[in-house]
Amino acid sequence: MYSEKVMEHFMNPRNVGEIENADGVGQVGNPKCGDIMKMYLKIEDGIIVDVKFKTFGCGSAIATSSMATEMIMGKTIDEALSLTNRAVADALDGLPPVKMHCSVLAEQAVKSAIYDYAQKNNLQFDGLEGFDPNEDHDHHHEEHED
Amino acid sequence: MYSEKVMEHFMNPRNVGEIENADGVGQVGNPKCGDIMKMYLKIEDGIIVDVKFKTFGCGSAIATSSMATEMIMGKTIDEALSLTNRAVADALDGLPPVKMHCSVLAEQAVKSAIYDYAQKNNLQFDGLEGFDPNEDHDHHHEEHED
Amino acid sequence: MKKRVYLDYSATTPMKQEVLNAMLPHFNVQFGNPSSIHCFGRENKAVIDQARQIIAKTINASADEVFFTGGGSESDNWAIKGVVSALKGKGKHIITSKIEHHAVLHTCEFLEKEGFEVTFVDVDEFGIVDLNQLQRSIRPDTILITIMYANNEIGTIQPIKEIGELAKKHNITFHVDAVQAYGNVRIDVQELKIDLLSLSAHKVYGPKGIGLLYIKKGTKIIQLIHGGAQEKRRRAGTENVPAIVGFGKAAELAYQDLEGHVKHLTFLRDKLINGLLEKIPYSRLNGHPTKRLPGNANISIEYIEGEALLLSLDMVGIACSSGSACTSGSLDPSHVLMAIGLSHEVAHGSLRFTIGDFTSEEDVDYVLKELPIIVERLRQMSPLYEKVKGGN
Amino acid sequence: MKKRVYLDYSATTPMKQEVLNAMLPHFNVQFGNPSSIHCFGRENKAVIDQARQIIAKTINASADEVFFTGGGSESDNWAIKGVVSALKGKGKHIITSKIEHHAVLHTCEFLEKEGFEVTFVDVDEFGIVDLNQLQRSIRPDTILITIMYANNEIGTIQPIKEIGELAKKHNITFHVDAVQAYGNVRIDVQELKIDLLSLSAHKVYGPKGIGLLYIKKGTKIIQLIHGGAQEKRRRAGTENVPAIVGFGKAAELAYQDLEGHVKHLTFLRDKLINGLLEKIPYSRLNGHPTKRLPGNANISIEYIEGEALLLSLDMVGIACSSGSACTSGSLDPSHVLMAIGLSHEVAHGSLRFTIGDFTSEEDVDYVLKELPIIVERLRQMSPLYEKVKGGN
Ligand SMILES: Cc1ncc(COP(=O)(O)O)c(C=O)c1O
Ligand SMILES: Cc1ncc(COP(=O)(O)O)c(C=O)c1O
Repeated sequence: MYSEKVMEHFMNPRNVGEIENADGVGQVGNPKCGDIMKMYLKIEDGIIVDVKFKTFGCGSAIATSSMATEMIMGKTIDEALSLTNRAVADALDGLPPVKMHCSVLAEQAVKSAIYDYAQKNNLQFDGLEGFDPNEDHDHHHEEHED
Repeated sequence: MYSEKVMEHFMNPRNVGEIENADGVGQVGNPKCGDIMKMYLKIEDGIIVDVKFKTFGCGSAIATSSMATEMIMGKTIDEALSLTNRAVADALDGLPPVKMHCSVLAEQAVKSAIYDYAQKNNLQFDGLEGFDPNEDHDHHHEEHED
Repeated sequence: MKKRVYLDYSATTPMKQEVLNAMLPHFNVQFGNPSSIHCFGRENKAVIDQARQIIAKTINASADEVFFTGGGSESDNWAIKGVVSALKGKGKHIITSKIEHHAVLHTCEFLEKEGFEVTFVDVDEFGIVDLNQLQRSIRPDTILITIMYANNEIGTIQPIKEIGELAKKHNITFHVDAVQAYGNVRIDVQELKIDLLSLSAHKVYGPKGIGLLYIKKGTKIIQLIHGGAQEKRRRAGTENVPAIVGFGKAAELAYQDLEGHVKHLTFLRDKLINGLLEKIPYSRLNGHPTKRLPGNANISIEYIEGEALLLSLDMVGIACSSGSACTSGSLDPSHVLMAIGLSHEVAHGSLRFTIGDFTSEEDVDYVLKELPIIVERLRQMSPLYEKVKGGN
Repeated sequence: MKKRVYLDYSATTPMKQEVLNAMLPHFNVQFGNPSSIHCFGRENKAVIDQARQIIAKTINASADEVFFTGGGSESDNWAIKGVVSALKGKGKHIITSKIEHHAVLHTCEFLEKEGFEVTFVDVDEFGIVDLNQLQRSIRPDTILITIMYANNEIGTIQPIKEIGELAKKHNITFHVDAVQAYGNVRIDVQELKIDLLSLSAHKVYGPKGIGLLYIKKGTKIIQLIHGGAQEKRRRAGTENVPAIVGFGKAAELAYQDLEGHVKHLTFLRDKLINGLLEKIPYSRLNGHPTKRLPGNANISIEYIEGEALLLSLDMVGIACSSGSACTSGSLDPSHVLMAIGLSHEVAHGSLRFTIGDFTSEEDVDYVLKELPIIVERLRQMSPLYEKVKGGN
């Protein structure tokens, strides 16, 4: 059901871990739905110089977290904010429809960590406009039984 | 579904045919139901000295006709009148439940031929009491579909 | 061993060796539940999707419009009950014909008891549905038309395209029982404007206990079997992997040389029909002379009862049926033969021979040799025959 | 070839060789339709009657009380819909439990939409139905109680005898889904006062696509599949001869040494449960410690999500499931695990290993070796785990 790329990132996830005294930390998802992503950023001169994640979730949650960290590493904050869930999913050669919410979660995790950084440093970013870290990113599970 | 005895009588029926100038002739059943039995008797001194039948019908209709003729051949009229459908069925090692009506028909065919003989000769037999040759011997088919 | 000649292909068919070979690994090696995530499951998910695609293609449907069931009867029940349940707010009238298979007929009769109204349209002497009557019986509250593609007893093929257009024009859901037609006729659900189509694998050299319902996208229908999420949540139950694989292979084989199959069967059928009518006096063909299934030869033999014929044929190793297989245990004359206007006694004396891919010309010759002897023997016993021949 | 360890016997089982051998002749040699009168038909009629007798005996029923269906889901749907349709004049209340299989649960939910009222009785922390609540929920218009014999996810065995007596006392029809219990428990429908019992062959080393409904003589029930006269006119459709024969053989094998089977499974199950609980911190057993199916080991592993566990196990060749097979494609935590009181996150992190006749001690040892490594790896990635271990 998963692409080889997803399985590869699931089995060998990049950037797992935490960053002590991170410049920005964001957590999204909730255990009720079975996915929580926590992302840590180290930011220097507007550049993401390090990123780590921890994820509680299914195979695609782990793979999208891993892929998202790879895609924003070394990027500017504005570049990172422009990362879409579609781009993460595409980079993984696609996700099954019922798992697309994992890529949404990954996008939100990145934004959430940058939001934390912005708050702490009193900064404003265009890419954060309308972003509410407390919004329930809860996806409605596609009901598999009827 | 049929006993060997039924199949044997079906394949090699005894006493098939007609008797010219028979002393009694009876016909029962109707083509709607798929069974007609016609029975011919030759009677001398109250004894059935010859009997023949013709049957349009299923395997068990032919087998019960055949068996019934064997069972009354050489018998007195009273003996013949005491022949029951059960006795015919038992002599054939039984019939499937849906086919029991064939044995009823055989019993009625015998009675009907004797009735004809009685009418022609103005005779009365205890065994014919209550017997109505014009009664519809139509069995209600066990409905096989619902 | 005793000679055995099987001429009852409309009752059921032997599985082709290729079908069995395709199924075998799925019984105890590649046996996983396709709903499982692990590899035992995933490998079978791919396999059933492949079978689904093969079958969908043979009827010009897309794979997500075909749903596996436990057989043709389940498909018919699901289609009919499912549609009328879904549309009961819209109307309560159903149109069908007098010669449908019992899976359709008895379902409709059941629905009558539940408050629906059913029109059973007549057929002509060849078994073709009366299109004028059908058209006239359409009402504003008609929610379903269900007509079989080809009849299982007399083999008559219906004008499905005309009926499909009529249904379309009046915006009525159209169900077709194609259990007997499949593998013998080219079926295009789009061209024929069919909304629902029932199939059964065991009539086309596939396994028993597996059927299919084609449901055109957008068709309103309620489930018959609720439960797990199988078949896109529309038909619950662990997928019958080996049977689905077998059905796929049977479908592939059936449509890979349809013309050759039809030609082979038609030749033997016509030889059998013509031979019997010629050799047996007081016999007639039932059904349409040309608009009929390539393997179906249904003849009435007057003055004899069908079961006696069947048993006698069985004694010489010939297997056929009188009426449809499921009613051959019944004593009532076939509803199909009555609908085409046969009298009770003639209906009782009818035989259905159905020819299939494994039938040889020798088999047909054997019947042509044996049946006239049997007929003569039974007629000599028949009180109805004596009148005709003047009592000889 | 990669090592493959199948521990998902509750999802489906491989067929036993004896079962396949019994079925094989019926695909293309002895393939006739049992409803046919000719010898191809008759020889198969005898064969299915024999299978019917074997299976009837294993549940202490008589052969004319068992009806073949297309699987466990159909049996459940037939039992429930059929009884409430037959008794709808008498009442509209149904009692079931919160942990039934979806074939029962979704059928009941469907019936709620149709105007019936359903009480879903709670279970305790071990998954045992609350008998007091069940008793209190009985109403004058209760027409059906449907409770499963053993749960497919956590393996808990219910007090069926007590429920049967309660149903009897109040004159309520009692249906039992014994799909998982069959072949693992001795079932006596008379002693347990069961009116209807659902079985499915593919859970006991028989073929997929064949099930059975026991209907106690005199039980009022309407047909689910109308049509031909098969199954004493109660379930239409050409009989699935090979599958019926296979079911018969599987039933015979299952009950020929039930004690040996139970002993083998229980030993391996306990070794697996004890080993996992010992080696994996923050893990717990779900279901009842002793009143459980001999092959079922369901454990929750905190701080990890089940699918990630499943995939990781699959990568080392171990096949198991999280929740029931038909819901393993679902994202929602299992309704059974929620009903026994697990929190969402713990429910998400649960695994079901089910052991069968072909499982070896080596297979269990392999899981005991691999799973702790996987758990540790995934926990290192989990943001929930860091809190527990103080962020190491
Ligand atoms: C308890 C229970 N009931 C019913 C079913 C449905 O059986 P089937 O898949 O044969 O339809 C299953 C298995 O899927 C089950 O475990
Ligand atoms: C026209 C037709 N419809 C439906 C059926 C039922 O199919 P099945 O026996 O697979 O349930 C049959 C055959 O029995 C048939 O000939």
